[in-house]
Amino acid sequence: MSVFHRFANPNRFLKLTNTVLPWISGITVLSLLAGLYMAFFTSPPDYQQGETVRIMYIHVPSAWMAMFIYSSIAFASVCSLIWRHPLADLAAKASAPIGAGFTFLALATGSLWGKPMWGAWWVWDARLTSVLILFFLYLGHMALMNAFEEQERGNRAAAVLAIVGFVNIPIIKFSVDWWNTLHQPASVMRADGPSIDPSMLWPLLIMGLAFKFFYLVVVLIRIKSELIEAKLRKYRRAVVDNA
Amino acid sequence: MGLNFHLAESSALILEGPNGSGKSSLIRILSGLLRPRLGSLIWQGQDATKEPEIFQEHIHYIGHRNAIKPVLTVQENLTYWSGRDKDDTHLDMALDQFNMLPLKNTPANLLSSGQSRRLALSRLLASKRKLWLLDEPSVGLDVASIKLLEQAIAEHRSTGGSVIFATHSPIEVEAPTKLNLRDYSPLYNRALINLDDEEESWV
Amino acid sequence: MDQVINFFSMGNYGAYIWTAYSLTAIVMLSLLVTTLHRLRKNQAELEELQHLRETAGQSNNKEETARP
Amino acid sequence: MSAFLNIVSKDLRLALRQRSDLTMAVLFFILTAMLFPFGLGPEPNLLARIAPGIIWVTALLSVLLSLERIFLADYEDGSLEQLVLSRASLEIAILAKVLAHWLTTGLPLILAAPLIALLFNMDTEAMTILLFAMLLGTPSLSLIGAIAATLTLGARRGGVLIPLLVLPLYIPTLIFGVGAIDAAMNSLEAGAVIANARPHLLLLGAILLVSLLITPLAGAAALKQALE
Repeated sequence: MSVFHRFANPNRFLKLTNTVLPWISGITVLSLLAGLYMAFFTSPPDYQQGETVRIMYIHVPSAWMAMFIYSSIAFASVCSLIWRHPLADLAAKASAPIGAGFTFLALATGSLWGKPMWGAWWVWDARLTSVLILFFLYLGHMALMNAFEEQERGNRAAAVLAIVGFVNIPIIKFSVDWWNTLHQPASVMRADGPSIDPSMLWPLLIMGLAFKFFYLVVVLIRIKSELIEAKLRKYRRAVVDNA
Repeated sequence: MGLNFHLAESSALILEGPNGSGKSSLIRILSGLLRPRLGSLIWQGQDATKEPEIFQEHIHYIGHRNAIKPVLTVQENLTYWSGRDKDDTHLDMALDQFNMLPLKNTPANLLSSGQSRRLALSRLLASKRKLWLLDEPSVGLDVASIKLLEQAIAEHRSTGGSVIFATHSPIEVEAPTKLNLRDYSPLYNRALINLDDEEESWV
Repeated sequence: MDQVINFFSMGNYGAYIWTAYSLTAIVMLSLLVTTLHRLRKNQAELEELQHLRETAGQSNNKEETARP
Repeated sequence: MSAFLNIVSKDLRLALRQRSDLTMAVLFFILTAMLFPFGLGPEPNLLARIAPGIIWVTALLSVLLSLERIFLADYEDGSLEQLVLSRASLEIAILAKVLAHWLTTGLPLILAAPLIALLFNMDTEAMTILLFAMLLGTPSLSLIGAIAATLTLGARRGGVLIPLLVLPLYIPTLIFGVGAIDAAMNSLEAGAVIANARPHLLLLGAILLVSLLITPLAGAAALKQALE
């Protein structure tokens, strides 16, 4: 365990972060620009849904990120509880608000897409409900993490919650297959290959890439910030102890 | 770093030190409630740092709080944690040792703080464990009751048991080992602060 | 000109599409901005403290000066 | 096994001595449900139509009110430390405490449910399904709630946090609990009642099994870290 700790020591982590940050920021900006261009200019309107299909290029990546970030938090939580690696706690703590943001976006853009297509802002079907639950899980995770005097206790409690809440992820993923719902079934990530035209698939994938790198950029900056805060706390405590 | 001790059968270890020096934390680590950040616990030659269950059935821990349910009677409170039958004579003997037998059927919410502490201590005798871990056992006890506690400790040691306790007020025991945590705490020992700073630590 | 108007009206679904995109922009930008803002603040505070520590170390009077 | 029964009997005895705890949840359940006819008007068909939802939602809120007491008192008076150190495995101890909680909260709610069903004009068949659904569903509510109760021990504003953590996780139980009764009420032939409600009841059973598996593990992890 101590080898593991020494390998991922905070200074080395900071150094690594500082070298990769400019690169991944560049990728984020480029892929975002390319994705937006393709979403608006090269991809055709859908034969059924018309221009509204362009909401898909932000709605679907947001939903991917909502699940991806939650899964990452759950994975980090397992690492945190088993190996007690502080980086895992920091990563979980830094990820939660970003995940909550993307979940909110998935719900909001979905609603804006649903109104013209289904004629309703919201329907209580399995997919929408389970994503709404995911949003509340994020909020609960964040609240629990900050509810304790000692940060470490908050981390542990939130980690347990994240793992318990993970049962929701497969429910979200398969809700469209298990129940007959208004929401359309998966068209990209399916076992027999994507069922969507390349002219729409490419902008979607590139936007997905952009969102993922955006998450990476923000989460790394947040972890960096958390590390500095930990250092500040330590200094302040040393002052109290010396007094 | 630094702190290292072992305890033989029939011995007594007294933890001393000013407020905040880590007496309670050390006792909680020894009981397995708290996981140490560094270092290890060895129980009869077995490394028990990760699996405190190995030795937890041989210890009895009494912390600051008495784990007494106010709506239950003295006897019911004792019976529950001893794992014995409520008619077991051991229970009466345990209560008698701490002069609680007359209060046997009193609801615990009527007890004074000293009486509650004595009830918590009588659990030591009811459950017969090898090692007692006592955190400030004498809080709230009058002089006579401290004498009763000293007697109980002496008897426990005469049958091969050991005891570790943290205290601020004097508790007389025969041939104790004493450990003053002032020297090992970064709060009171400036040298340790600098050491800690040089190490690259996360939190 | 017509092309531009056509583009923004998005087959009369412009209101939905542009709201969705601007909402996304707002959320992502505010995530980024708050994150950067916090980093700057923490970095400044850390530098200040480290500076204080160094001067305190020189004057051998940690308790007095290190208090923020 | 003896440790399990020991904990259950102690918690039951504690609940019986403090009778207010025992009656509070049921009273809350009945009183809240009785508010709806005042708010929605006394039209019998409407009431019968919305009865399943009202009974489930109010039952869920009543359980929510009582969750904090499963572990908080034990945490505050030091009993929890003794429980962790005692010979019994922590997972078993948690299941025992949850069972005691269900016996003092879920079971009284089930017993009170027919009364409310009568007041809301539910027919007997739907009522039978309601009882089955509650029998399968309320233990899950206690189990899932126990996780939140252990997680919030020692937290600032723990009582406010519990609903935030627990309500999202209660939604599936609510959906299938209400779904079972709705399916029963909507079936046209008398013989189809059970068949229609079956899938919902099976899903409630699945939720119960999953929470039976998760609660001891998550609860034990949470309790250990709460005492550090």
